[in-house]
Parts: sequence; structure tokens; C-alpha cells
Amino acid sequence: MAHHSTEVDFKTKLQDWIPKLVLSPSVAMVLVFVYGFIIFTVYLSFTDSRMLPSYEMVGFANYDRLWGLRAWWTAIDNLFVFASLYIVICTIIGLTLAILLDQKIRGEGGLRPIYLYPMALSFIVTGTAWKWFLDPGIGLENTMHLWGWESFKFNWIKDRDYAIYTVVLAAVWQTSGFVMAMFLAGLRGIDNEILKAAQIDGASNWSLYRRIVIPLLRPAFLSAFVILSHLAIKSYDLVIALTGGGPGRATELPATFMYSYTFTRNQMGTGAASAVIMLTTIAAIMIPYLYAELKEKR
Amino acid sequence: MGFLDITNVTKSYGNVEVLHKVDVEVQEGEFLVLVGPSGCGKSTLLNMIAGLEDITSGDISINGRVVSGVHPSKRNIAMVFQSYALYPNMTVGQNMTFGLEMHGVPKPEREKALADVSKLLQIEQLLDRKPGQLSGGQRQRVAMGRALVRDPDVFLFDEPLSNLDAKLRVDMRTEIKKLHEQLKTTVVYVTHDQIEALTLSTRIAVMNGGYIQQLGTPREIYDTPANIFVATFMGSPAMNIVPAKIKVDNGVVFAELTDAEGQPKLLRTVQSNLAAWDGREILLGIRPEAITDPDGADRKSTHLERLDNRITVTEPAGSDTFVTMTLGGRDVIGRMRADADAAAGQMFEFAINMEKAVAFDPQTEDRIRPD
Amino acid sequence: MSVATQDTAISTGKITRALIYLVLLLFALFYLLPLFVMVANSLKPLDEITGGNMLALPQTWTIEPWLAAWSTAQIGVEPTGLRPYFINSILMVVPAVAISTILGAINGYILTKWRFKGDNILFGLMLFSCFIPFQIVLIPMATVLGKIGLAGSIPGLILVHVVYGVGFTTLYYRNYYAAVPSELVRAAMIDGAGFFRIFWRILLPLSGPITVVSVIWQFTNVWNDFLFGASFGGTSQPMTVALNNLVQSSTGVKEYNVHFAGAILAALPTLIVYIVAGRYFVRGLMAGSVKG
Amino acid sequence: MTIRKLLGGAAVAAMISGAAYAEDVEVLHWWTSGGEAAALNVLKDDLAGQGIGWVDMPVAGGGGEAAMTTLRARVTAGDAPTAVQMLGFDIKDWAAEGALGNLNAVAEAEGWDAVVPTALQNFSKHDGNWIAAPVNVHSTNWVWMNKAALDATGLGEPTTWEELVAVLDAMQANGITALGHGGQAWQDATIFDAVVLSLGDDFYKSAFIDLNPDALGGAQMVEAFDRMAKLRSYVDDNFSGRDWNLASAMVINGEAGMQMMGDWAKGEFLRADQVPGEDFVCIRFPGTQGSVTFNSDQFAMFDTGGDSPAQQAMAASVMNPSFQSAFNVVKGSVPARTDVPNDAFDACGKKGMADLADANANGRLHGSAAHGHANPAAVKNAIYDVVTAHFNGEFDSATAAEEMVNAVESAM
Repeated sequence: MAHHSTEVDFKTKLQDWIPKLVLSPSVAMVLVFVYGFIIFTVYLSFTDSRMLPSYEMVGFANYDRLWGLRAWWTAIDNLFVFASLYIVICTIIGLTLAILLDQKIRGEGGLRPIYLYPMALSFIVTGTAWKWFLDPGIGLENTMHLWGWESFKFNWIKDRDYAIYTVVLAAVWQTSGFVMAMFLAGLRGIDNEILKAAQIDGASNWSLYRRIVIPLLRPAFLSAFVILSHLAIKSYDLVIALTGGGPGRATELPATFMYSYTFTRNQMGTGAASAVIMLTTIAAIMIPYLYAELKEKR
Repeated sequence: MGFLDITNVTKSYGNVEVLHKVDVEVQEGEFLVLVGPSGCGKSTLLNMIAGLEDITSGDISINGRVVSGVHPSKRNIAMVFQSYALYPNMTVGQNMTFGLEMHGVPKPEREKALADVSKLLQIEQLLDRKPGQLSGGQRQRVAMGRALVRDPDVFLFDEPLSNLDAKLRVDMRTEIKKLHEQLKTTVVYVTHDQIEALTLSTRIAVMNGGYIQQLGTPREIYDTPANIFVATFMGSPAMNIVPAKIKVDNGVVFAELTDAEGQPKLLRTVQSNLAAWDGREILLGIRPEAITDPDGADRKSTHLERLDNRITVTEPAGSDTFVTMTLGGRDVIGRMRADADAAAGQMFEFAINMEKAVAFDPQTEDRIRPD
Repeated sequence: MSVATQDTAISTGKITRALIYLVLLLFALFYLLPLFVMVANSLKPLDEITGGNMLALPQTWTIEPWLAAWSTAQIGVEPTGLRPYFINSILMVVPAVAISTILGAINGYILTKWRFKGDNILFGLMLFSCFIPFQIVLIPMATVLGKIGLAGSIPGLILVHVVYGVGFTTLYYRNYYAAVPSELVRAAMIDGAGFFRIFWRILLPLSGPITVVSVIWQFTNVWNDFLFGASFGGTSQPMTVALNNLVQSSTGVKEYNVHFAGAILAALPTLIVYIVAGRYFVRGLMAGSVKG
Repeated sequence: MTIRKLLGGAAVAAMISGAAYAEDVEVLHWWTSGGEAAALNVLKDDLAGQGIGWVDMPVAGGGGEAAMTTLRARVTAGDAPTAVQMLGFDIKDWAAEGALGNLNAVAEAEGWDAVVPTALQNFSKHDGNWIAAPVNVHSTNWVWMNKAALDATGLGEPTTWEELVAVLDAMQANGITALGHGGQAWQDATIFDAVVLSLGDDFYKSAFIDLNPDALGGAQMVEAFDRMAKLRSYVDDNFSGRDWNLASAMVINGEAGMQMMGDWAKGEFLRADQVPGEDFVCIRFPGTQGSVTFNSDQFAMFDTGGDSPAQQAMAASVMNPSFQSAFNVVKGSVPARTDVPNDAFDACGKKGMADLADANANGRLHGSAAHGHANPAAVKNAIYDVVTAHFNGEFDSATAAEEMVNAVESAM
């Protein structure tokens, strides 16, 4: 028998450690800058922090206060309306466009960037254009009046009950193209033979999509849902640029609520409490997804 | 001590042991085939030899050197993968010399090795192409070429032919055999295809459930399988396994089986120690080629038994005709000459070469060895 | 229906096709409208905007607003235009995108090809970090940046963007590399290539499509960021902050044409990236990031 | 490895690019529009004359909200700017955090105590120490009227609520939008300030300064909300989200009859080449004559560690009468010190300076609640919430008064 330690292969040992070593800065970064900060925020939500972090514990007082605030309830209601409409409409438009674009369309190469480009622009940039367009005094309504359609009315952005829908409209404009790209990628990944087989089986175009294609796009639906829902929860620029949370506070969302309590109202404790609620919501959506995603890959 | 020693090697993932105390000694120049169904541990064992997976306990040594903990690239091995694993971004030439380059072999030497090997494999005209532009067979050659240029102590093959179509597979099999005859390098070859195992190897290790079931030359494995698993796994069509009862009459040992009508039939066995099983059930293993029409029977055989039985199915296969009958309540296949006069439904006289028959213990499924 | 001749298995009648084109063009119009408003109004003199129709083309064409926005508009006390901020943005975006993409690639490589116990948990942790609202990290991040001496500087901004971008880039590369056969890595190991060499010589050359996705994504996010830029930019504020200063100035005549010109200028790099690399974007998404 | 390199490189870069040199002042502000920036340039040039550099740090948006977020990040990072444009209670809050420097030396040498109105000193001093240099005083209870539109009504300048309503009715009858207004919380609140003040100085103080629940929820508060509702009826449908200067523009070109806004609105009229008294009229909100609600932009000086001669010099320059005059002429506000000659100011400016001096002398100078000079940001915003909700029709007046008590309590 040869000696076991004939060759202590240092390089081999190192090779075992290099991956972990190389990964560790990223992991450390995430642990500190994400999870450390989350813990910090949770901690803040139990303190009486106002302008700057303070370390005076007050228990659940901030949460009590938060759930007692009308504006917070408005924000939650709005988020519910906004998120459900936004996700559903984006998905429908994205899927429709993807399916239509997948019909061997001439000029696809030109149309695709047109659908995609809004995602490239920040709302800091396009907010003004949208505000104008939606403003009845100078925007669409005015233009229609100038063109002779006097009875045309489109004043949602000024209406407390409808303003949130203009936020949905602008948000859909911004991201539906991206959703289209995800679905298009999914469609292109489907094996053509399956489609041929279904046609030979006598499936009409409609039932082909409904019964075969759309079920096969499940992963794309899932990815779209996750991306859209987190964008919905994080939506901030959009509201600020479009309505500033108004009319009144009719378009307040949790993200704008949190920002204003933390930074402009000097009620950092309450702001932190609302952030914790938001994080919990995101976690409730993300963790099952992550779990499924990672388990499948094993 | 052999050239490649696998001593008491086990492998566990967590609490699950997937490979149990494996011992194999491979001599220099041998062609060892690891064969078994998927999940039997053969690829794991190969990866452990390559250093791609850790050994849980035990030792592997190559050319007298324990290689546990030694990086794959320092074991002086080369490996051919099932998917060929050609680097898609490199040309064929770059693919083949990458290993040499990594080992710091100077360019002129690399060029020379490349030229030699590509000539040997007749792939000189492919050297500037990318793998994506090659056919399956060409890729396979390149993958072998990549292993060959390294001039390793041991070649490892991981199901290298399973991605090829049937005809190419046969051709490449011959090719590999020729190369081995020519180069005489030690080879460990993993496959689930028993034909490949039988045709290529100098020795075969049949594996199942993380155990080596039998280690031996192709002839030993084929003729004297250690247990029912080996018996049925190796050979196609598989060996017939028929329940039979031992009857000793005047010192002559018979195996009694039932025919298609349920009538008992007696076959005289050559294995005298079966006398100890008198009155008990055994399982009788008979290869299809040992069941023939009387004219096609092995003339050299000293123990040909005749048996009348009804034919259920005949399957002409060109060179032979396979004939199925019911024996001991099971389908039993015999191999006739192509022109044997056999038709389904007919009574037929079979000749059974009892010299080639083996007996198994129905409890342990191990072969009952002759004394 | 002539299935045999068509490669796509879907075939449609003439009227249906006309309808499809109509719908696609209407949507194109919807997506282009805000851009049209911005471009058209950035080429008008100011009085034409305040008095006229927002959707009309300019009657008098002028590029004055563009010149003003670029080099003479008042941003703060100096009439510098957006130009110096554009340079700040470039100095920030290029390293931030490069570093986060490289880190993402190497993380994805480790998480798929050098699996170890608990790697999935680490990946889950990194992935979840993509989804936190950035407002919550402002204060603690400021503290940390102050402690390590990077507050108010471009390197500080780069660090911030790398930290909050690496989750996404890791996700992209991990999903992409998961589809690359592990046998390639094994073959390279036996050939004697080490950790870095395998990455550099084998994986990276295959990563074109996903790199496009990762770079587009990161470039867009970093370039468009306002919150971090305003909070941690210090004296090296990026373009978005300057644009905001231009557009949000509190008093005086609002020069909408200049604002629009500035807005387009600020958006130009991302627009160009999308138009140039957009065709690879779908391909890249196909190659990995969409797979569930 | 990459990260370590990054950090190392970054540290070096940070050292090279460096923060401001010792002799520079870094100024965080949101005065980015043409006129304001020009006015700041006066200060910048003045400092340059003394060899002090100006590192500009503008963050516009939300009336300083974005700037305050930036400031918080900077202070938390231990990298506070030298001077920060700041309003009212923000100054007091930062002082309470101990983040501000001390200007006593320069204040004493230049005798600030004697020339700055007491109500302003409230915000410029903390624990008896000078911490900020006030730049200007804006008064917020102004009404700006289109002269032609007023003349068309045949009525005089209103001096009481009833007269104001009469004028508004007449304007509406003449087919214009009577009240030009932008529907943003702070604009709504600016009007509300004036309405509350018009119900008496004591009520204003009791409600907004003392936050007395009886005043916040009482009959007078209901009355104030009723008046708001009345004013709301004179506003056009398209008011929501409109910037205040667009509302000013409506008054300037005769689309609207009047605007209730602080004195910064005057700049818009002047830039449109309008002459006070001829093209437009400035009056105090009817019923608030003799009182002034103010807000004051100040440069709060942050503690940047040790003595900073540049900081002291900047404070002195801010308080220099000629700068005060030059800046406030441009800005439309009045100087923060009472001894600045009024020669350079127009009629409205002169009136503003006189009103300020009077109100100061009579104890009728009050911090503006809408502009964060009556109570801290949390309370200010709580009041915004109720006022805006009521103005947009979410509450009736009685509910609004009740909500006012709740909102203020929950913000304390």
C-alpha cells in the first residue's frame, strides 16, 4: 500500500476553498448591507426615532400608531387596487403582444424596441410628459377639444376616485413591454414540434394557445408575477412624478408613505414600522417562490 | 497490486451510502468495463477515480500512488464524457490541446501531439472547426482525441457511445477496441450496454445497487454469472430463468419442470452437487442459444436433452429465429437457426444444452456453484 | 391551412393578419406617445408650448432648448447645463455595471458549478435582496459609507449600486449557467484548468447573451437611479439629480422645452443601449433568466 | 478579491477628490431657478472676494424635501455640508440633535441680537446660541390680484371676509376663475393659515402654536373649514397638482382673479413686467391686516468639527445688509434684519417691510404653520393631511375639525 500522504496536494485543497472564498465578499456584502440593514430597520420600528435614529425603545407604539393612521389605510387600499390591476393588465398586454409578435411579423425588429424602451427610462424623465398628457387643461382632453371633440372628458388625474388608475396606466406603459419580452422569450423556447402535433390533432389557433401554449408558459408567468409584484410594492418615483400622492392623498402608496414619514415628517419610527410591514409582504410573496425555485433546481 | 487499485472504497451522500466497499484491481493495459443499470453507482465510481467526486472511505491508487485528495488534473488520467463536453467556444484543435496547454506543455510539442492524434483518428480536416459544426460521430472522435493527446496513465470513458445512433455506435465500438489493441493503455469504461461491455472489455465489473455483483472476464460473466441479476443483465435476449424441482434417481440428478400443458418434464443436469437439493426448488438458468432445434444444437455438447413443447410465438430476426414457449409457467426463449421449421401453435422438439445450464438458489438468488 | 410549408406552426388568414398589424401598431403608438410629446415640445420655442397644442409638431423648429439643457441651463448657482453631471454619471455607471456584472457572473458560476452545502440558502438570501425597498437602507447605508470614508463620492455610489445590483446579476448568470453542462467543467478540471481558468476560458466565452441582459439591466437601473444619487452623490451628483434640479426648480418661468430636452438627454444613453442591444435582450432572456 | 480592490481604490479616490478644502464652504440648497440662483451668486461672489470657495450642492424638489433627505444621509455619514438652506422647525430639530455649529462670535461682533426680529431669533438661536443666519422673511398671508379683474367687479380692495366673498362672486360672474390655486398640500395649507389667522391672532396662536385641542376642534375651527369650503368653490376644476407659479400665471394673464400665496409670488408678476398697483394689487388676506405669518429661509451652519473661519465669514456675508437687500429684492421677500434701507424695494416690498416691523412691534408676527414655522414637521404634515383632505371634499367641516385634533395628537 502506498502512503496516504504521498502528496499533500495544496492546490487541490485550495481549489476546494477558492469558490467559497470568491463568493464570500458578495455574501458578506449582502448580509451586512441588506440583512443587517433590515434588522436595523426592524429595530428602529420599536424605537421612538424621529429625525435621526434614536435608541429609546417604545414597544409596539409605532405599529399601533401606524394602523391608526387613515393615510396608511389609504396607502394599503391603493396598493391593493394598484397592484392587482397593474399585474393583471401588464400580464394581459404583455402576453397579447408577445403572441401577436410571434406570428412572423414583418418589422418585429423595429417594434420590439418600441415596446421595450419605456423600461429604459426613469419616471424622473418621463413623469413630466405623462403629467402633461393626462392633465385635462393641456393634455389629451385639451387636444381633443382643439380638434373639435368638445364633449371629450378625461380628467382622471384630477379626480380623487380615479387618480390611482392614471398611476396604473403609466405603470403599465412602463413595464408591459418588458413583460412582453419575457413572454416572447418563453414562446420562442417552446418546441415547434409540439405545436405541429397539436395542429395535426386539429386544434384551432385559439385552443392551441389556450390549451397548449399558455400552460407551457408557466415559468414565464411566474417570473412576470414576481417581478411585477415587487415593482408594484416598490413603486415610488411613479407616484411622486405623476401625482405627488394627490389629489389630497388619494394616490399614496406604502412606498411613498414610508418615505414621507421617515424623511419629511421626522417620524422615523413610524416610517420604519411601515417598512417592516412592506418587507413582510414582499417576503410573503417571495419566500414561497424562492423555495419552489430552489427546490426544483436541486 | 495492480496498476489501478480501488480498495475498500465507499461513497455516501449524507447518511445514504451509495457505494459499498468496492474492491477492484486493474492491471496495466487492461480494459475494465463497469456495467450496470442507471443508478448502480458505476458513474460515481468512475468520477471518484477521476477525482471529480470525493471518496468517503477507502483508497484509490493509480500507478502506485494514492490519489485521494489529488486534483483530477494531477492524476494523469483522461476522460471522455457522454456529452463529449467539447468546449463550444474553442476550435477542435484548441479543444484537443487545451489540457496540454494547461499542463504547460510547450507549443511545438502540443502541435506534434495534435498532429499525431488527429492523424490516428482521421480528423485532421476538422481541426479548425467549432464543435457546433460537427456531426455526432465527429464530436465523439474529437472527444477521444482530446483524451488521447494527453497520453495518460488511465483512460476513463463515461458512456461515450450512448449519444450516437445504432450504426455509428457499432462502428465506434470497433474503433475504440482497435485503438486499445494498438495503444495498450489502461481503460476504465462505464456503460449500461451489456454488448459494449462484452465486446470491449478484458474484464467486466457488473454493478447493481452500489455493489459489484461480479468481476470477471467477459466469458466468466457470461457463462458463469454469479447471481440472477448478472445472469439476466448480461446477454440479449436475457437468460431464461425457470423454476424447477430437483429429483435424484439412481444417482442421476434431474430437474423437473412443467411444460405448456402443465405436464412435468425431466431434464438431466450435469451438476452433480445438485443432488443435495433433492426434492427442493431451484431456479434453472438457460441461455437462449442453449435452446435450439435438434439440428442446430451444439455438436460438441455431451448433454443435449430433448423436450417437446408447444410454441407460443416465433420472431424471425434474419440470422436467427427466436421461439418462445412456456416452461415452468414462464416464457422461455430459444434461438433457432433461421430456417428451422417452427411456427406458433405447433408442437416442437427442442434441444437443450444442459452443459450450459446454471442453477440458482431461489432464496439468495446466488448461483449454486458446482464443486 | 398549409402547415407543411410554414415553420412556425401557426398560420392565419389575411384579415386576421391585418388586424394583428393594426393592434401592434396601435400599441406602438401608445408606447411612443410620451416620447413624442417630449421630443416635439423640446424643439418648440417656449411661447408655442404655453399657448399651443401639446401634441402638435413645432411650427418654428429650434434646437436652442437642447443646447441650453446641455451647456447653459442653470443647475444650482452655476449655469453649467447637464454636461458635467453627464460625466459624473458615466464615471459612476461604467464601473458599477462592470463590477456588479463580473461579480454576478462569478457568483453564478460558483452557485452552479461549484455547489456546496447551503449554497441554495446563500443564493436565496442574495435573491431576496433584489426585492427590498431601497428607501429603508438610506440611513444605515449613510452611516456605513461615512464610516468607511466613501460618503459623498463616486466610489461610494459605485459601492451602493454594486451591493444592490449583485442579487440580480447573480440570478441571471446562475440561471444561465445552470443550463451549461457540468461535464464541460469536469472536462476542464481533468485537463488541468483551475477555478479561475475554467471560468475565464470556458464559461465566460459562452456568456454573451446573458451578459447583454445583465448589462442592460444594471445600466438602466444605475443610470436612472435618483434616490442614491441624491443621498450619497455629494458633490459628484449624477445626471438624474441634475435633471431633477432643472425640472423642479421652485420659482421662475418654467422652461418646459429645456426641461424636455434635458429629460431626453438624460435618457439618451439608456435609450441607445436598448435600441442597439435590444435584439439580444429577448435572446438573453430566453437563454436563462425566464426559466422557472 | 475584487471587492477589496474596489474598496482600496475607492479609498484612494476619495482622498484625492477629497471633500471641500478648508477654505471652502459647501452649501446645500434648493434655490435652483434662474432668479434665486442669480441671487445666491451675489453671496458666492462676495465670498470669493474673501478667498472662500463655494462648493455648490443643489437638490431641488418638494420645497426642500429632497434636500432634507440628502442632508440626513450626509449628516448620518458624518459628512455634513458647511451650510444648509433650512426652514423653521427643521433648524430647531437639527439643533436639538446637536448637529449645528456656533455663530456666537460673529453674531456678537455684528450685533445680530439688536436687528433680527425676536420671532425669527426663535429659529436662529438654540439654547441662547446663534446657529443659523437668516436670509429673508417671507410673509405668507398675501393676496395677489389682477388689477383689471378687480376693477371689472366695480368693488374696492376687500378688507373683510364678506368683502372678499363679494369680490370673488363678482369675478366669477365676470366669467373668470375667481381664485387661481394649485392643489398641492402646502398651497392648500398656505390659504388655511391665512383663513385661521383671519379669525383672530389668539385663535391662530392657540390652534397652531399651542396646539390646544379645544381650539383645534372647536367651533372656530369649523368656521375656518367652512371658509375653506367656500374658497374651494371659486377654484377651477383643473387645480389639482398645479404648481403655484402656474396659478400665478393665471392671475397675470387674467384667467384668474386672484391668488393667495406668499410674497415669492411677486417675482412671477415682476418677471412678467407687471407693475405693482398698476397691473396687480397686493393686499393682506382680508381680516389679517396688521398681522404677519412668516417663514424664513436661513442658512443653518453645521458643526464640521472645530472652528471654521469660512463658515463664520459666510454667516457674516449672509447678514450683510447689502446682500440682504440685493437678495430679497430679487426673491420678493423682505430682509431678515430690520435695519436694511427699503430704497431698492418696490411698493409691495416696502409695504411688506413696514408690516413686518409693525407686527414685530405689536406681537402679531407669527410663524407660518403651513411652512413649518409653527410646529415640527410631523405636526405640520398632519395638519396638511386634514386640510388637503377637506379641501378635496373628503371631509365636511365638522369632521375635519375632529380629525384635526386626532391628527395632531397622533403626530406628537
